[in-house]
Amino acid sequence: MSELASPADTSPIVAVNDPFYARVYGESYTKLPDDLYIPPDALAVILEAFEGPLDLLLYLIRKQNIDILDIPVAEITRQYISYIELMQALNIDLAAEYLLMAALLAEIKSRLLLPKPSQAEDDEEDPRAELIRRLQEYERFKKAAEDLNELPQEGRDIYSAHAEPPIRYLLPTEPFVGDFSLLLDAMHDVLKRAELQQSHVIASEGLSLEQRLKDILSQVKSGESIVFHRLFPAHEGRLGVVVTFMAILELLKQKMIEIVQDAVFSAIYVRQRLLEGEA
Amino acid sequence: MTLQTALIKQIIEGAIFAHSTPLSLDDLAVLFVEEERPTRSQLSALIKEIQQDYHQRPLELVEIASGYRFQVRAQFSPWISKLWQDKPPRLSRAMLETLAIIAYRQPVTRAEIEAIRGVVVSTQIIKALFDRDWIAVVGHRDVPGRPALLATTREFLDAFSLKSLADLPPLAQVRDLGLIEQELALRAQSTPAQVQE
Amino acid sequence: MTLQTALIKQIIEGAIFAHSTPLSLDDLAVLFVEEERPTRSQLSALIKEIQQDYHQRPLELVEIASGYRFQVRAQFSPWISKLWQDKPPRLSRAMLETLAIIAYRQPVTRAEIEAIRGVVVSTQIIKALFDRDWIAVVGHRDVPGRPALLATTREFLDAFSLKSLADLPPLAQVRDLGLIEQELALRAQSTPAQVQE
Repeated sequence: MSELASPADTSPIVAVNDPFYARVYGESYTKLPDDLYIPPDALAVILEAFEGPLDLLLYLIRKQNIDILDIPVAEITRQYISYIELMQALNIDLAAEYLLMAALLAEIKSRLLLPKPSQAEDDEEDPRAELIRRLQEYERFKKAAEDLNELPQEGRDIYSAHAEPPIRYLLPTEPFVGDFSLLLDAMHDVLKRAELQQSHVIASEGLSLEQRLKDILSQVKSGESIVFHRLFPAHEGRLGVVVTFMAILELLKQKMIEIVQDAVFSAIYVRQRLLEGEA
Repeated sequence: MTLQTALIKQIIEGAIFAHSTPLSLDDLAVLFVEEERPTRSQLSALIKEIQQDYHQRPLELVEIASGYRFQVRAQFSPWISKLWQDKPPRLSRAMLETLAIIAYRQPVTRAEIEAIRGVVVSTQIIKALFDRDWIAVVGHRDVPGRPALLATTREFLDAFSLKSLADLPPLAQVRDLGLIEQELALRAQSTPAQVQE
Repeated sequence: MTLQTALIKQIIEGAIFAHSTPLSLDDLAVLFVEEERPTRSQLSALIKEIQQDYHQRPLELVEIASGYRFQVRAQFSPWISKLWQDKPPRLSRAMLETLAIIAYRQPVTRAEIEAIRGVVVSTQIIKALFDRDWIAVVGHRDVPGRPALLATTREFLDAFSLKSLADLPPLAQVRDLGLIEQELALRAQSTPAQVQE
């Protein structure tokens, strides 16, 4: 992200939003005074405040408050080259583009100084035209970049509003057949309750697994879902619980019933398992 | 307090919506310069008002361990969950069991967790729980080896929308650990998870 | 449509709040099974209602390129921004200029960007724009080297609260080059001394 931070942020030399001038310690800075010692680093900062030779040229033109179309090529070239020379004198590593531009300006200047062939004038393009075209084009996007920066930016000017997603439920009727530990855990609780009911236990006899299988099946036959705990008659005590539980496991194994739950922490239901195609 | 109460209320409502994690009363207070700063009781009263304002809406302003956040009411889950078609992988069962034991039995040592689960608790599971900031070492059991005592954190409470450990379903009522796991697994889906084991 | 309109409205409101990125009408439609699915115009109407409902609140439901999102109204930004210690990094001029050229001239190659800016476009800038998902490669120019054609993304529009590229601020007009030359010729005739030293 270092390239995002403007070098001007960390320096007394500030490239003001208005790109046509720079400020040094608050003073408008439009040329390099001979009597002022400027540390090389500071000049590098000035240079970095320009986005390239076109930007520097625009700055020089705008500084003099002249129309791009009226570029006084000779004067601008002189200023431009004096900037470049100073940078070089200070050993600032100039991007090659700056030197290319200096060469181009020198060429334009020399062509403009040549006497014009009076008749062939219409054929030959003004040597400034291409440069003006590029300057104009660059200036458009320079402005567009400023406009873009004015738009409300998410995270800078705009904060989006969010809420935590809802707590998720199980999909209704998603069977957890096969999750035996779930049932085993549930059993613990059932057994605990059965123990609390011990005093009510009467002599239990004739609790057969077969009978219990049939009982459970008949309870769910109608297609009704039966709350898991309801299948355990409290009065039967521990043995009844065990028999019922074994019957449930057996029916699960035979795929005669399934265990479902509509929502977390809601009751567990036992219901008849429909055959394929019946659903 | 020079700001109008109505403005303060709007600011705190906007702030809770804008921030990605819950905001406490203290977090809210620092949004205001000192001379404009509402007191905690003023903030609390405004929060109550906002909670009222959202009474008819599909979201609610809830308080959890680390502060206040807006949350979409659970009854809309069947539709809204479809936004996340590619469900992040579930937390592994082993991880959830371990977490459930720590939550209900804290502080516990790893050996104690292993005794309850009946299997060795893998280092990855413990590490994954630490990585998520769901558990922390809160001390050491004064036995040979001085094993670390593990407990759950505020982040754990936040992740599972609990205000405090007291809000965990009481173990007596909980039919089983499995259900807790189901619950935990479902809630944790909203946080991207990598499956351990 | 068997669901009550009120319920559908609550579901879409909750969904927009719950999702981390904006939701389009199509995104919202798929939350409902086919027989319950509202039409796009029904959804639009409900969104208008929700926008009305939030009239008095510090939030607004806005439409941007990739859909609808809630955002805190801009007038509360001075307070809300205090939630974050670190201000978001300023976009550099180089990055903004590069982005502007891509936005207005898309699709463009890197060489074309460099031609306009008059300097080499650093790899870091291009990478930073990719990292933010603001630009993407949409093809290759059929010239030697087959350079990548860059264009802006929906995320770019979202980040700048734009609905479409048409909402970009208009690009300044350039005076036609033919006219420029004529003008230059005219001026050269009227002020021939200007170019002399």
